Amino acid sequence: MNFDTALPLLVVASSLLPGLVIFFLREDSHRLRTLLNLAGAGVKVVLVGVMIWGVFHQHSYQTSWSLAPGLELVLHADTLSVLFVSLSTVLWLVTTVYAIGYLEKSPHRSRFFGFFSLCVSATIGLALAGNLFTFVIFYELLTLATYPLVAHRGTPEALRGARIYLAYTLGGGALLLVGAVWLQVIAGPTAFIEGGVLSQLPAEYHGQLKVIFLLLMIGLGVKAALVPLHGWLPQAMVAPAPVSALLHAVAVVKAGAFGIVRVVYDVYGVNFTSELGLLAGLGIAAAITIVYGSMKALSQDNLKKRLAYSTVSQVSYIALGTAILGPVGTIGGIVHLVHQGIMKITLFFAAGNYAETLGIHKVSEMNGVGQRMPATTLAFSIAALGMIGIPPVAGFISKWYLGLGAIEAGVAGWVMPVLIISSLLNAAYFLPVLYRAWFCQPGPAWPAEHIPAARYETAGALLWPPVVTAGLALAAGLFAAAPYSPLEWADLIARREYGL
Amino acid sequence: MLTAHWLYVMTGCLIVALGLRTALLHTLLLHRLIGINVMGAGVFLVLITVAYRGPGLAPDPVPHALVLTGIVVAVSATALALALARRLTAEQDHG
Amino acid sequence: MNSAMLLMIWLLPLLLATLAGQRHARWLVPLAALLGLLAVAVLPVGTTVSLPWLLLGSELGIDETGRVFLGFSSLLWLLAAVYIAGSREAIADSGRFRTFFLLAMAGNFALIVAQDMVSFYFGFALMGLSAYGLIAHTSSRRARRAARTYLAWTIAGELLLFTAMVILAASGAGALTFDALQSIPRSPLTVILLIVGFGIKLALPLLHWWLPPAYAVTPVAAVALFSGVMIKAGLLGWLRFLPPGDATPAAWGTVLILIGAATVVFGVVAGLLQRRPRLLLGYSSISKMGVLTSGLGAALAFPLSAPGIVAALLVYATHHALAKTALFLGLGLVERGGLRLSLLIGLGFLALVLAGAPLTSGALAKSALSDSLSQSAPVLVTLLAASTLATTLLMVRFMFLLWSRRRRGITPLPRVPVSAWLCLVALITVLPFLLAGIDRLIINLIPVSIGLLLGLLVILMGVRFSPYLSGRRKRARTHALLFQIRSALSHALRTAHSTNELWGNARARAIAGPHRIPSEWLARLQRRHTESARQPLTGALWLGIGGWLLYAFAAGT
Amino acid sequence: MAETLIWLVAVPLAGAVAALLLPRQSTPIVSVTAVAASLVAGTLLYAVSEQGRLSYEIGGWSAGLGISLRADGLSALLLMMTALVALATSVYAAAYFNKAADRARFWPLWLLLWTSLNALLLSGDLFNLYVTLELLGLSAVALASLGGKTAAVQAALRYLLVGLLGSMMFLAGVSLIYAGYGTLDLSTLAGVVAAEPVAWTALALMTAGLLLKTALFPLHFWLPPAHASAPAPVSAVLSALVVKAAFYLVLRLWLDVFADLVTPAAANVLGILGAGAIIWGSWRALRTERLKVLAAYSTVAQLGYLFLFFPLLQALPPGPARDSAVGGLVILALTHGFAKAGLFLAIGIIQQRCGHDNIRELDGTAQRLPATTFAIALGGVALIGLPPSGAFLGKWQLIAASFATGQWLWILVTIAGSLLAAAYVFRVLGHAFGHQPYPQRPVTMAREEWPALILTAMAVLGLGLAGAPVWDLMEIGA
Repeated sequence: MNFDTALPLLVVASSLLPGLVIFFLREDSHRLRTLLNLAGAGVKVVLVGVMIWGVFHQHSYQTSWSLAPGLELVLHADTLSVLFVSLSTVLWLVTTVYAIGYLEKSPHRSRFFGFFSLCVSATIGLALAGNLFTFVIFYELLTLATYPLVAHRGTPEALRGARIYLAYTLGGGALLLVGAVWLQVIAGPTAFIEGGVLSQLPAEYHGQLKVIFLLLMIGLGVKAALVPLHGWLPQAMVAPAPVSALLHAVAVVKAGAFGIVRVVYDVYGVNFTSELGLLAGLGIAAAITIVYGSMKALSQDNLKKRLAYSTVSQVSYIALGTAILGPVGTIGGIVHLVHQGIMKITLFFAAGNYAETLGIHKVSEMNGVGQRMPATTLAFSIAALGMIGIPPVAGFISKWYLGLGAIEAGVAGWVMPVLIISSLLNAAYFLPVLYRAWFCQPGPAWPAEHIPAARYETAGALLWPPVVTAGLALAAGLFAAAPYSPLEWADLIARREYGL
Repeated sequence: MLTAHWLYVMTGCLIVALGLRTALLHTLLLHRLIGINVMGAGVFLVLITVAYRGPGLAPDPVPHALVLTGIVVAVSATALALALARRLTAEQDHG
Repeated sequence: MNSAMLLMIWLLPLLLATLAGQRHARWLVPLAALLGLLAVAVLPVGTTVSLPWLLLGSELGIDETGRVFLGFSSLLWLLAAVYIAGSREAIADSGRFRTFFLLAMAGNFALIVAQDMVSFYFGFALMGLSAYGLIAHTSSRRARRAARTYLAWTIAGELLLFTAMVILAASGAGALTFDALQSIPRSPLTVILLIVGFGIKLALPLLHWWLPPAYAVTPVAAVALFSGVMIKAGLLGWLRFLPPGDATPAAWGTVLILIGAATVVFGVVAGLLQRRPRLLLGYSSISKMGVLTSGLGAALAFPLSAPGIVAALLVYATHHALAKTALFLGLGLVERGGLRLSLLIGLGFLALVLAGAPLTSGALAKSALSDSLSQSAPVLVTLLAASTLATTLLMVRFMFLLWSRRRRGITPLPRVPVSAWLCLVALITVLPFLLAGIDRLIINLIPVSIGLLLGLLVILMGVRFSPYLSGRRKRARTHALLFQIRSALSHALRTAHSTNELWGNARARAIAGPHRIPSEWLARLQRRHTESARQPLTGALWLGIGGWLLYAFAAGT
Repeated sequence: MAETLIWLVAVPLAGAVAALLLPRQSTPIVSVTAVAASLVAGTLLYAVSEQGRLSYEIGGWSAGLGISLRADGLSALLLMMTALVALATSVYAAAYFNKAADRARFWPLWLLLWTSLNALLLSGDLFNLYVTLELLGLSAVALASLGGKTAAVQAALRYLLVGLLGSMMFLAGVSLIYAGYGTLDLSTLAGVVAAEPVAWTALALMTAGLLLKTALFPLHFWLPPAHASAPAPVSAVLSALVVKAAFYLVLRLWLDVFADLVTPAAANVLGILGAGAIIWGSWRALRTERLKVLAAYSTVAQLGYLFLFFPLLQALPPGPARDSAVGGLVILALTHGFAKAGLFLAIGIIQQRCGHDNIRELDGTAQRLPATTFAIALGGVALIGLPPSGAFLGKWQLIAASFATGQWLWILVTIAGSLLAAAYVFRVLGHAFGHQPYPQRPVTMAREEWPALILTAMAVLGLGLAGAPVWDLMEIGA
């Protein structure tokens, strides 16, 4: 077992092992726990760095392990997986810091951080999954690892949210499982191969393949929060802010979107998918979700709920990009996988800071918060503008490529309007927040000021993560054309997918 | 000859059926226990019949061994059942 | 070196914006504009730098157009910044205002030096959105509403522009630089999107609803920049995206000419009906933008004479930028310290300049433009003359409003703003003589003098006959209808923009009972009405005479 | 190597006798015995995987009157599971029964049970199977009655009667076989049985008896009370091993000995009963108020999955697909064995800690016992069949086989059952959150919590991630 075969495993283990150890730590040994968390995250960053370099230079890293005849657990690093892995890794590091700051006093930290690490390990494994079977395994693991995080607070609402989350995701997981098994019965072990493998199947299978595709899409759509499978997402926002960040930006929702990309590109093959006439359906579902999510977001006064619905809308850009045939649209969808993550995690960090520092949970309570917490609010503003698609923040790049791809694919007729409308709606539900934060006069007192304004506006561990991620969002847009930027990487992926 | 052979077998089966009926339909513990034992008896009868190889020939030892073992098992099981029943009644008398 | 400078022109304000929050950072702001001015002096035309790693691969550079724009923009930003910094007002000490001011400046410079679509869009958006901060600054109820209106329009414009850019890029096989796109044919849809998108920035009629409320509430120095500098971004956008030549079908030139003509008329009409000097100046800007629009239209319609026309347009734009900014800054001084004689004289002079009186930059601008148009589109020369007359009328009306609405008593003025203003006035005075000989400056005598005569005539009539006509009290019913329509329209738009607010507290309303919604709306409608429907009978009088004369004039030539 | 077979029976038996004679030293005796027996089982597994089937004639007597032991992949696997579960449970029980008297009463029966289990899994002819089945039943009943309460005794008694009834029917079947074919040796029998009335009736009788013992729906009525009222270690073994033993016999008879007789209709009957068991058992588990009853009903449901395989295996032609399916069946059984044992142990801890096992009142308890709760969670994962548990692999094979044979119904049942399982598992886990006071260290009662954790972890991680050998072993013998 040399380095090349070990690396994917190591990348997963670098968060898994600390997690397992953390479970058995004494509750009060919080220095050791922090050390483990950060060490794991740091090591992972290094390993992923190596992986990026290797994959960029056509290096192949693969770990495989047989679980049963015909059922191989394969961890494989290709361009797409590396993109997702690096996103999760970086954001996990930031989120860990944030979580440490956020849950300083609260009980059950060992449990929390244990599952926190498991959650990320599952995400990484899912990203590195080399075949559908492995993907399903980690997909379900992710559900399991996230449930305790959502339920962490233990309040009735939290438990309710967690139950709903579980009902949706397990249901989806079951359908995904059925679809995956069926596919394997028809086509044998389905490894993820750029360009897909199913187009060779004889035509009499096409009917079944369509049904399977539907099953898979529903199964993945639940996590990707495609309407009408999105019901769990707004409920799950009762979770602590770091968890919401994880759910919305790093792990769960992303896993769904990533799965959709995987299935379309590396199982069915995008051309074959459109031959089967399945792309259009996906595109329409995505379009509906985009508009619907934004509409719902408009009417939310609860900040996190507003953000949750905005996630519903934003994540479907990825599906939309997938549904646009042609490399440019692909770039748009895949790069948004990263961009949405960075921007949305910033928003949730900021929301968490408001709640944790001043007890602000509603948009209507945010008057003048920009004067009290300038840095946080600045980060929030950058991310929000990015969501709207204002250059030079990352969101603009995604929308640009989606639009360009739509025109190339000749579907601009309905894609451009969707982009325009959703951008308008994004502006309509984000800008009032910014106005309140910057221009309104603060009320006599904040709802509940937990952390007094000292050297920083709030605890350092809470302040830096959003600032950093906002910087990343800015950089991702500003230096989009620079080498190793998400855009360049997405471009590489697209070229390999389409064999250009 | 053969008829007698089958007669025994049939009788055995009949007894089994009777025992089964008692075991299933009666509610009283003792009845059911007896029923089961009767079933056992029927089965043993069949086995012994099977052991018969014809006039003048020594019977097949295997079924006999089976029957003996079976009887032992049945007896011990019955004993355990009765013991439990006694304990139960004792407790019910207490409470 | 040069490339570094091209970057720093807009990076410097951006970087300083991060420091602007500090106390006592007020003098940073003028500093930020200096580099732009320097660049105009030292950077040779044609300097370009391509930054493949920036955005989607950026290209910055300075061409003739850019240089002119950069020239007057940086100068005016500088003066306005000094004006603010020196005025001991709240805004000078507000870090937030300084930040947005610098951001807008950065955006403006960036869009000028941008040689590719995305960078231009970046600057355009940055400027547009930061301007929001300047409008909303006082965060009074009216400021808030005005800012929201402005923002809604701006974002709509940017989205249209975005769509146009995407289409362009797609048809240009992903090319982004203006050079590469020079010869890509523009589809009708693209052209429409561009016209409307930039038309919003230029406040063409029906796209202008954001302008009056914004001008009414924004600190005057910022308004000066809106009306003098930022509004020109629309023109630059057209010049960049709709280059004269075979790329844009000539038919669109005609369309633009017509739009421009309509804009001129609209600007004058609406301007004459204003009762507040600020708004009057604002509408006059609109009418001037009409002139520029028609000019550009001519350039598109007659590609052969395009270069000359464009050059003339640049002169005209510069003239208007300087004059209009100066007017606003002067107006600001009046608002601040009352109407003293010196200001009256200065503003009168500036009014004449804007009207295009002989020996002023106005005359120069007009002559340049009409010369360039004389062969290709003589009809526009007529329009130009008409606009001169109309502007004269507007300016007389402006002076009259200043006079009639003056406050009793005079308060001392801070020195710095005054000197900044004087510098500008001086510059405007000498500029034409630097640029051209006397002979080219002796024109427009007739229209301007006619305008002046008429203006004085009406003033006399007004004062003579009844105090009611003087525009102090009483509003005329004759135009109530027109303004009710307008107010209804604008109200509709505003409600459209504030939908999310409505939805936001939909729950509260549901609790409070549905009956509250209509009542609220009625209240809003009422407010709008009373606010925007103040216009004096005198205005109507002006309008009648002016229209009649315009007709006569046009028929005469 | 073949001697290991006899040791596997002899060691626990000797231990049982010793523990009976020297009640004082019973605990150390048992610990030695348990370790030894486990080692032997390990050796056997290794031997089988190395050398294939093993068989041993006790005292050199040939089949017939003699007793012959044999082991193939399947029995070796089940023996290994028995050993591990029994070992862990012994450690647990030593702490669970805190009175020496209880322990002295418990150990001999316990080792006897273990002995009879091993013997049953090793014996290769029908009559020995009958005897061992009886022994197993009797020792199980005796253990179940140790609960002491009236309810426990009643349940035990009913259990006993049912068991007797079942074994009588089995015996009847056996006698018919002997009447028909004159042999009881399974391998010989497999050669001679033909599809004729004697064989059918015999198979029917034996199967009926076994289904009664393995509590297949709707013959499960006796199981929940018996398993729920027994002491925790006992319920663990009852649910994990004893019912499995009966199922093992069904498997042997249907897949090996009488394979040719089995008709699709017959297989479907088992399948439908299994489906019923899944739905009904899960539903009852969802509705019940008590943790132990929940676990017992989930046993009913989990056995249902095993029976779903019969129609599939019947329809699948011999070949890799069928082999994978068989492996799936076995790994499902093994996973359930480990998981359910661990689950019952964990429940036992909770019951001891707070004196009840009402699901509603679990709040706080769960916080006080993190490790136990975690064990329950792991067990739950295995019951639902989520990855990476072995059950996941099993269900994958189950669904795959259903697709391959076009028997869609079983897919629906499987999915529905899994979702129901998720519902009742997380209904319990939901109580683990909330902010009641929590201990500093996660593991508070090491000797009871570790066995539970290890067993459930075995089910989830061991079998899930290292389950591939199961398929290889199933190639051996069978």
